[in-house]
Amino acid sequence: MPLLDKSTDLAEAIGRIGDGARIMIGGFGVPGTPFTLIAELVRHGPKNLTIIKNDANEPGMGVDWLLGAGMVSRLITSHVGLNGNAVRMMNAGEIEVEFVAQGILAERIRTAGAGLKGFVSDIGIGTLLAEGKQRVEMDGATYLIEPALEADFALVHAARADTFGNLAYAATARNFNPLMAMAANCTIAEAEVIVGTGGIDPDMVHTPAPFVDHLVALPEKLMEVYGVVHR
Amino acid sequence: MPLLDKSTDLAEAIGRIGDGARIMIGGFGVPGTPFTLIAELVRHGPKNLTIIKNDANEPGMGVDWLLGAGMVSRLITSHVGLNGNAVRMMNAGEIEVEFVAQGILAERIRTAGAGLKGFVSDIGIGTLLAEGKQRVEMDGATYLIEPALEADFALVHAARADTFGNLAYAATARNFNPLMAMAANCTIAEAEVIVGTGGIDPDMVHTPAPFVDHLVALPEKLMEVYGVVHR
Amino acid sequence: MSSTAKQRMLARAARDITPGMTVNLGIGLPTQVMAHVGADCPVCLHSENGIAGVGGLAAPGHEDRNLIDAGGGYITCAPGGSFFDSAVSFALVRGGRLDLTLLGAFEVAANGDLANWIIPGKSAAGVGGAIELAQKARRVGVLTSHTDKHGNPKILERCTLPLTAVGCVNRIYTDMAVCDVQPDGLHLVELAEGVTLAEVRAATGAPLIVPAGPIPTF
Amino acid sequence: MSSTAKQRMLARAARDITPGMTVNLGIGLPTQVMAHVGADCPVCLHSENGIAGVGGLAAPGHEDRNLIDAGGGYITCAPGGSFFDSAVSFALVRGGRLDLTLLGAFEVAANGDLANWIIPGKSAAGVGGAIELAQKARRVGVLTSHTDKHGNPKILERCTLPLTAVGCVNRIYTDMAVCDVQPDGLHLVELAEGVTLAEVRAATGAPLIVPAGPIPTF
Repeated sequence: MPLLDKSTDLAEAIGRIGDGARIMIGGFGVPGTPFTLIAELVRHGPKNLTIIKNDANEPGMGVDWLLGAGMVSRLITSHVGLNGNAVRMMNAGEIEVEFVAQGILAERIRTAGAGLKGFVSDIGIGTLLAEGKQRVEMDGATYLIEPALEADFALVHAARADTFGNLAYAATARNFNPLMAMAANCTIAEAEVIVGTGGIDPDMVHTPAPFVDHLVALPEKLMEVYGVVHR
Repeated sequence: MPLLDKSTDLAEAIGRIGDGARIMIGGFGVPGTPFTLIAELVRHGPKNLTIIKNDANEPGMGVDWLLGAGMVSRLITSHVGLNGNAVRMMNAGEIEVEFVAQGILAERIRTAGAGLKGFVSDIGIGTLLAEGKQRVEMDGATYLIEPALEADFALVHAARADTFGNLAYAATARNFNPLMAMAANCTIAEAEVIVGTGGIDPDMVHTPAPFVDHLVALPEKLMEVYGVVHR
Repeated sequence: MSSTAKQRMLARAARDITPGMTVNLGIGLPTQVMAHVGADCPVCLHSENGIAGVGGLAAPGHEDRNLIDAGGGYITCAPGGSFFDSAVSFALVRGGRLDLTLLGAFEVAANGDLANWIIPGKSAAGVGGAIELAQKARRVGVLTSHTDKHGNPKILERCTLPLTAVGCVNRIYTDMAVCDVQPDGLHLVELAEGVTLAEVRAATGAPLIVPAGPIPTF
Repeated sequence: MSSTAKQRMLARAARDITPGMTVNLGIGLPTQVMAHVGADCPVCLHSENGIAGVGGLAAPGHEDRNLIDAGGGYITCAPGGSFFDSAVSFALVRGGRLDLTLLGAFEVAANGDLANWIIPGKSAAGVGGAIELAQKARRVGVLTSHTDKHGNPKILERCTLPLTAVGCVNRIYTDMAVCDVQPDGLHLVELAEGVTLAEVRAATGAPLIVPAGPIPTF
């Protein structure tokens, strides 16, 4: 039985993202950040976006392009310490920022991907980060309820894909990508290499294709921003 | 920096399991069931065990050996339909059986492995399986709280391991194994092939070694029970 | 159910499996639907023990001891298939990535309730993955003989057996008819060739809403 | 803190990293501890962005664009290392598989409370993974200068800043001393060479419980 070819054009894939969309973006620092999809999103230009990403990249990179274009109204993230622009916009009230502990952010995304409503955890109890959260008693102790974090779109970066949309990531570029691919209503993946079905060992697929909707091939020569950052 | 060699002897690995232990056992049907570890557990002979496994295997196989030896007092499982012995013992009150929907069983195990207390789900609402479960309101609707399912030991079967305990599974023999490996206090893995560190591509590890405590090599010629079942 | 009626039912259900779908077929009758899907139709077959992209049944003598479906049958993996653990497998189901599941039934009700896992008093061997498939697939079809072996209706106003899931069923395929669950009740959509409306009404334990014009056949 | 005192502190912390441990080293001082662990000591270094088995820093010119640690430094993967997603990475932390983490501190208290992520009034850039490391590692060590740059104690009876985690710290390594958090208070365990008990007492903002006999030095 053949499987669907999900390859598509960059502009067509990103063109379906409208104003007010909630968008998850993979990556932890540079590795795994889908810079090409983000650049096209800037070109396309929807406004009032909610961006869910581990970090805000660094100035002049990735999420910073969206911030600079005034497209972001809300950022849900674990930290923005490497991007002074994000800190400045947050302090100036130009964007609203929700900080979530990194592993809780990952787990809230995964929870949405798993079709669950939330999870119960003791992380942050006794600290500021527990304030305002719903509580529940289990086995005589108090825990926090962390709600699933859903999105309209996930933009992810893969090292390798097959045409059906099976994805494999390289090294620490995996990070939030597989979780976000599961969590969004529509997952758009960019891949450095796209092979035919059968070109990826089924035991070595990191994101199974049913989680992926659209697949965009990257040019052989990647944008410079994907490279090693020299500080 | 070198990494610990976790290879050990079968009897030594299983010998640490005592009476009353809660034991997770990987496998869905035959694939992924650690028959060699189970056989040694029967030889070792602890009593009053709680077994957590997707199914009860079939008569004359795996979990059925433990049932036959009178070692099991409680079974937490998604179904036992292929093992008439388990059904008979359940109906006769010789073992207590807790049925959990298959995906909820997987998720409760994973939740323990993720160091969380529980998760919130709508699965089973309006059915018998919701009865007696703790409830919680979120966003104006009622959900069930499913508690994490922990264990003292996990017995898992891998196709391939390195000496540090990184595991890779074959095809549908993966099933509950990686979840259980994360969820137990002590994880004992049997592997068909054990290679030196560096022998498994770090992108292709299914269970990272920090989750594995002890590693047992299987003989080149596996017991017949691992083979294709001819019905 | 005659062999012809059964094949007709299987073929009819197969026509609702459309290109690009990810589909889970329950054990028994539903599994047999696959043989009726066109060989060139791109469909991803999921089995809840951890595969997307089932190729088909393994040829005798060519079984892989590590590769089964949730029913325990030896299968193959199609090019483009993938393996994953049980948590990911049910994440796919609950997370809305399963477009369609076809399931068997003890009873199915006009309100979409499904009972297919336990008959109290007889042995209960556990629910397996049925609850999540029934409750969370984007579309749920039931494949069943229209009546049980005693000739009693399996389609009822309300189920009498413990439910697998509430209001989950979209469409029912039987040897006599295709029916859709709608907010206003059970709609007769198609009749099996050679079966009359009166026969279906007599064999159904719930009122049927019938189309105004001629009823299509399958 | 003199370079000698700093190296002595790093070496002392490294001696508590024992064979077989899985360890996460926070950004800054803690990362530098690794250089003091014996090259033949089997230790698995975890970084929360998704690697267990960090080999070391990548040689200049040999960086892999896809391989960094959580601090953004280019690293290598040791033979036997593995990569995984962020959910698995924190499962490892919260699930009890992280034997030790060494973290920096703004303030640390005699009751084990740790404050290392936010100074109100200054910018708050987010907590990253610190909360889960501090709360869930089986053992938490803090590496810090004994006093801040103004000479004020960083070890206090109670933290004044918002906490990262409550009662999480087991041991504190400074340029002057090693202290353990115990139910009855803060125990002085060792003195840095050339540092007197009186000096440590003066530089510490909490009462110190001192061993009866001679105090070991490091």
